[in-house]
Amino acid sequence: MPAKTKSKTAVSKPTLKNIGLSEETLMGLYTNLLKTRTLDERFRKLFRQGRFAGTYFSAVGQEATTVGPTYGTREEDIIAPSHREIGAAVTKGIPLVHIVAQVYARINSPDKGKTHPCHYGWRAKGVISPSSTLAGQTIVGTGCAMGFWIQKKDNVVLAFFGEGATSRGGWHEALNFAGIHKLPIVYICQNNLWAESVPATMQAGIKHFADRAKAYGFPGVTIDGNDIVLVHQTAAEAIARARAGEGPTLIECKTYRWYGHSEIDPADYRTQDEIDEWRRKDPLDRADRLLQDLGILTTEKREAIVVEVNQEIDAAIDACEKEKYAEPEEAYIDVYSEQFPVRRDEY
Amino acid sequence: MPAKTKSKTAVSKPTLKNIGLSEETLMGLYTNLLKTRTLDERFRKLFRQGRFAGTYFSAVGQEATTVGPTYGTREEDIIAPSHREIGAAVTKGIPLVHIVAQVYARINSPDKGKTHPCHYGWRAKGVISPSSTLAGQTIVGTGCAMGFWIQKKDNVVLAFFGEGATSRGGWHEALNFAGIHKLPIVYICQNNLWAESVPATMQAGIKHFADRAKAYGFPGVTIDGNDIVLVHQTAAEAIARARAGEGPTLIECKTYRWYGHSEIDPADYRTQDEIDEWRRKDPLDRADRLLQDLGILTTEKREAIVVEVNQEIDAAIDACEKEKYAEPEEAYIDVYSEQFPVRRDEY
Amino acid sequence: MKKTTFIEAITQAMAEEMERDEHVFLIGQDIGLYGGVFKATKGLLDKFGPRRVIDAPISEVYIAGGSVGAAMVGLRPVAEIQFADFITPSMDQIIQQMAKMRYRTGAQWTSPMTIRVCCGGDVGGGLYHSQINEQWFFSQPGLIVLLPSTPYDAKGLLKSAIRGDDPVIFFEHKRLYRWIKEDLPEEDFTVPIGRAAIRTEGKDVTIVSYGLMAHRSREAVDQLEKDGISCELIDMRTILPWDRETIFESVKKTSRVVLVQESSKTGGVMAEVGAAIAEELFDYLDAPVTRVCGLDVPAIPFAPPMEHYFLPNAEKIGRVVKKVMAY
Amino acid sequence: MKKTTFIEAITQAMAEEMERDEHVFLIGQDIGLYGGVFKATKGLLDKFGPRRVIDAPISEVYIAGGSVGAAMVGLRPVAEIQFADFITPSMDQIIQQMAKMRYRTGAQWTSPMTIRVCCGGDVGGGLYHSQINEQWFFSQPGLIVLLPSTPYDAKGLLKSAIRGDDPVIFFEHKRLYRWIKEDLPEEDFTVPIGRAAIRTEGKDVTIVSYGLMAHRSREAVDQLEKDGISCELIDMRTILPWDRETIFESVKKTSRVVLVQESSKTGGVMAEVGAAIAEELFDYLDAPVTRVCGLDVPAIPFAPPMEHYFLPNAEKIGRVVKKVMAY
Ligand SMILES: Cc1ncc(C[n+]2csc(CCOP(=O)(O)OP(=O)(O)O)c2C)c(N)n1
Ligand SMILES: Cc1ncc(C[n+]2csc(CCOP(=O)(O)OP(=O)(O)O)c2C)c(N)n1
Ligand SMILES: [Mg+2]
Ligand SMILES: [Mg+2]
Repeated sequence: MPAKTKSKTAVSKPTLKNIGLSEETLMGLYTNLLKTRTLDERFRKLFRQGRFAGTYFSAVGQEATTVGPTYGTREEDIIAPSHREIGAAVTKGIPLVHIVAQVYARINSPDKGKTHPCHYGWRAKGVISPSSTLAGQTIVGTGCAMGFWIQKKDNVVLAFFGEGATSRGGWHEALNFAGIHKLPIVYICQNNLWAESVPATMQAGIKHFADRAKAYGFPGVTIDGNDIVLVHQTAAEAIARARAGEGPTLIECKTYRWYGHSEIDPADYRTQDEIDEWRRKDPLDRADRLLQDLGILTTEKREAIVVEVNQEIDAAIDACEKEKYAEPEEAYIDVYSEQFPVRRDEY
Repeated sequence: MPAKTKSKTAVSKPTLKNIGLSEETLMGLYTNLLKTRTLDERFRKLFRQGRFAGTYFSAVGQEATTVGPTYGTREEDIIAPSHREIGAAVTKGIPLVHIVAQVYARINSPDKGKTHPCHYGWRAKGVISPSSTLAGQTIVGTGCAMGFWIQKKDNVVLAFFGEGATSRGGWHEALNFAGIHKLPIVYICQNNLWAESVPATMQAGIKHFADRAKAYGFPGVTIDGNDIVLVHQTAAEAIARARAGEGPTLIECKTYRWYGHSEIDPADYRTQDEIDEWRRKDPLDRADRLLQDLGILTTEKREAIVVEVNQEIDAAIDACEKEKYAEPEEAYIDVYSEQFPVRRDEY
Repeated sequence: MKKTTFIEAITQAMAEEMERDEHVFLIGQDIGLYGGVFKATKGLLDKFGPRRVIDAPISEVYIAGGSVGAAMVGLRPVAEIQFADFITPSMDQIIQQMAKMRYRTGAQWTSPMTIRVCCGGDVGGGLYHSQINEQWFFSQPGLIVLLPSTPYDAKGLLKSAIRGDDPVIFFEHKRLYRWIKEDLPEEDFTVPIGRAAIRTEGKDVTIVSYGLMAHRSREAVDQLEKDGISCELIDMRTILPWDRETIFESVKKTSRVVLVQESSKTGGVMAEVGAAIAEELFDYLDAPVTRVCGLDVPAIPFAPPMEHYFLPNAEKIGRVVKKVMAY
Repeated sequence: MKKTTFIEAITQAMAEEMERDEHVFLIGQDIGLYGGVFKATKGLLDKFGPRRVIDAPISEVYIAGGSVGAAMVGLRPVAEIQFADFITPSMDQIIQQMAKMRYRTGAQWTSPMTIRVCCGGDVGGGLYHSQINEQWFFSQPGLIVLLPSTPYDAKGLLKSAIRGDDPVIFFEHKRLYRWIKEDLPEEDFTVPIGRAAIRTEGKDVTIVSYGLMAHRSREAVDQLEKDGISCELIDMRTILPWDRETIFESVKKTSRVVLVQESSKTGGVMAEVGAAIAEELFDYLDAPVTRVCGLDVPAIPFAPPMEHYFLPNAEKIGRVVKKVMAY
């Protein structure tokens, strides 16, 4: 069984000192959690109102697993996300208007509306625009880490994926390669117990997905993914190790998505008990209580943040609602570099 | 580190009783080892003489890893080989003439000359004809085991591969699936330290490839692959477990190929010291000495076996040397079942 | 009598074949507990149990390759790849094992199995939920490739696929799942593999198509009829081996042909059909063999105006047919 | 001056580009310590060290996909797939990541990289060491696909590939590695992507080909000349985007065209070339566009008589050209 890092927030009387994080960091983590949650719930609502097309993958309930590792990374560090990493997109600092535009598939989206919602990417902040193929960014992200290793840069890659994606062959090939060369990458598995309708118990014959790391010769650790402090600190240690050339870490964050796989999934394969249990473990609520206990969050302060976050989100949504879709001919753009003009068929 | 099964042949005074195998079994193992070795060395010679086309993958030095597990399996059990499993082909009982015909690509070969040498397969004995794609038969073999599991048959599959093949994504997907459903299969990794020119240390960040099993929730064990008794007994236990529905085992056999990756490889990436060291660990020689110590093999008996084996091999080679290649039009045969005749283009 | 949807036809085919032959089993992601993301396997886990309706992990390589193995020991796998976009990881097993098993083993070992692949655009799926990729399988002798456009054909062809001794890639266009309905016979039936269907007889021009495009072509044909152009519409149904006879007979009669394909033009199935017609019916043609296809861009974009622009439709087909008629 | 072999030209291109640009690196199986199974990378590990010449594990998925990642952070990967037969596992990364990166990210991220793929038959390689599979990549817009037939083109095109900003599949026909030699310029040169080469000018018939078949066609052309038939031989060199202009100009001149391809006929590259000619040059053609291709069987069989039977050669090409001339 993999080592379990003990939560520093579990101590009876938490203080900033025994937690080992600054007030700024804790407030930063909290604010990003809150912003992610608020935006995510807004997207769900907007989708149900038919404000955007396609589908929507909510990450509500598991935001700590993406906000925690991403917070504090450097601008040059790379985020290699899958489909449920709105928290990483927000925390790495993709402007909200780009995030909303991506979901709305408007012309002002970084991808100009080409891929479907939740594929947030923004080169300026080092966030890879994802493909849908699960573990795709684990492989490509490992390649980014290989690039840093080749150039002896001390940038780090954070690769995110669900426990389901760990069954993919390409995932194995990537982690195996990273293990051989001690690449600067941290693998973050969000084990939310389900891959669409398939329970984690039918995804692998192991209990802890962190055990997969034993096949590659680097550490794997299973932690409570709803404890933002623990997630942040575990990831920060792994990032420091990676940056120092000591190789990858696989961090399995046990967590849960509150809603369906996507907004069109009734998720009736789960029991209400299971859902209720995990709702009680709400990472945002937990962070909120911790910060209150520490005396760095008051009702007034929270209200101010809520107002500010909502204003920012409203502004972003307003801006995108006003935007148009790209012209149809945009379909012919960005096939090749300018060197190779694309032949257009006229029908 | 994986458990290391202790060799029962290492005891100071071996007896049949403390080894736990019958004289018949020991003689059977020995005879198959010898036959495999003799045939393999003959093939090498014939290749250098230009008697057959393509290339040849010698398994000399690592025969115990294929003969040991295969000996004693049932006719209905499946062998899923890669390219270095001449020992499994011989031991499972593919008629030598078919083995030679396959290497010679003659019309009397089971594959009628379609694939290249060393792809031994024979349905009547449950040996899958391999493709060249490494780990290919690991995947397909796992599918055979799935078939047995679906039908609740107590047949078992032995899947063979080199340590290099364990880096393939499909290999991971197969073992992961086998772990979930406790399929009746035994995975046998012949870690001969090299994958073509790439050393095992550059194939994975782990020392023991048996550790890969930890990612799948079934036992992995690293053993001395040149100890035929140990290999046979370890495999037999794993086969019994698999047959009883207790799931897969990954057995890593440490071994060595004496010659090049194929006969056209000078293998100059290895040191002479390494080669010498492993030649001293010759599995055939070791078996020979053990059987002499046990008093069940005498010089006369060995000579008789050698003569018989050589006669059988001579006869098979003679038969194939006389055979023709299939007619060119054979290229159009076995594309589809009879239901779909193939269109032939005339040029 | 309640009309049967395309997807219900698929479900029926599987249920009936599983009933008929205990060697038939299903494997795929979310097909058991969930009944499939499009509900194609709804109810089958309850009926046939977890060894015949297997919920697979995210392992497209194994889903394809493991099925090959099961087929080799006598089973009749029906594997599901959730979206054609995710069949790329299965390519190795499909091309190197499934398609070549009979050939490379001298027919000792065979791979009688079916891979069902949900495919196609016009559903707002974007780059990664709209692909078909049928041309890769079309260029691999040893495979059978099917892409039906009606519930009747879907059911009948899927049954033929399951019963047959060859490896089959069975494409199901998701746009048709709930859109197309028809009455199906109560009794057991199959549709023969390798035969195209003539959907409308006509004398001026032959339109060849399959899948969703068979419907878009039909819409064009109806409109063109009003404009006085009589089209013979052929629905290929089987992509490989394709029905040269039916198509050639029609072209010999009409002397004009328009080929309609949803996937990108370059290197698509209709390139072969077009080249073969040009090669073998040179003297019959009164106008160039002409294609209407998806755009030559990396995949179908997501935003609705771009998706619409990518896809052939009745207007585009109509315009091209008129151009060919005017030639 | 010592003539340069095809494979030496490849080695030179890599060495020179690595010298020129420190972002260029190599990854592949057996390319380092061993210098490549065909010795294409001989000496490069010593020269550039283990971070620029990376011996990869047996991981074709990662070799392709990891290279995409490295390209995204500014490097210029040159990945090697040891045999085209083993590129099937890479399909997912090539099709879904490498080919679509620019498109799906609004050109924020790109994948300037080259995958070198050793391919082709006529070397006694059998089913699993003779494949090309170029048609899969040919049908994927966003990719550049190259398949040179001479040392000059190999070197010049590989350099263009490495320097360019687009993802390239660079096929190297192993039959040509040591067979074809020529003098190469001392100074740096590139060959432009997207332009075919006219190998012999002629007036009676156009032969279009690439790779090994360009040489087989040349042999046919030489023989046909003796028989009084003047052939214009075009070597495509770039498969995607293919050079319509050069081919079309030639066909307009000769009015007859024979297309020669090593891979199986159905769904191959020449289906597209043939269909496009039939579509756009209808009025110029005096005879049907005709193909000479590999057989429609699962792969090239091993035994020499079958392999020989599978492959197009000068005699087959000659016979077909004469048929086309007699039309
Ligand atoms: C290769 C591939 N196969 C299947 C899918 C369809 N699919 C999308 S998400 C998903 C489940 C993923 O589960 P997990 O990796 O645990 O992530 P989660 O959704 O739980 O965050 C599936 C099957 C896909 N996108 N890619
Ligand atoms: C997918 C794939 N990639 C590459 C090759 C080329 N190749 C053939 S054998 C080999 C090395 C295999 O090493 P290992 O698995 O350790 O088996 P060994 O040869 O040592 O018995 C390679 C790279 C192949 N056959 N298949
Ligand atoms: Mg999950
Ligand atoms: Mg090895």
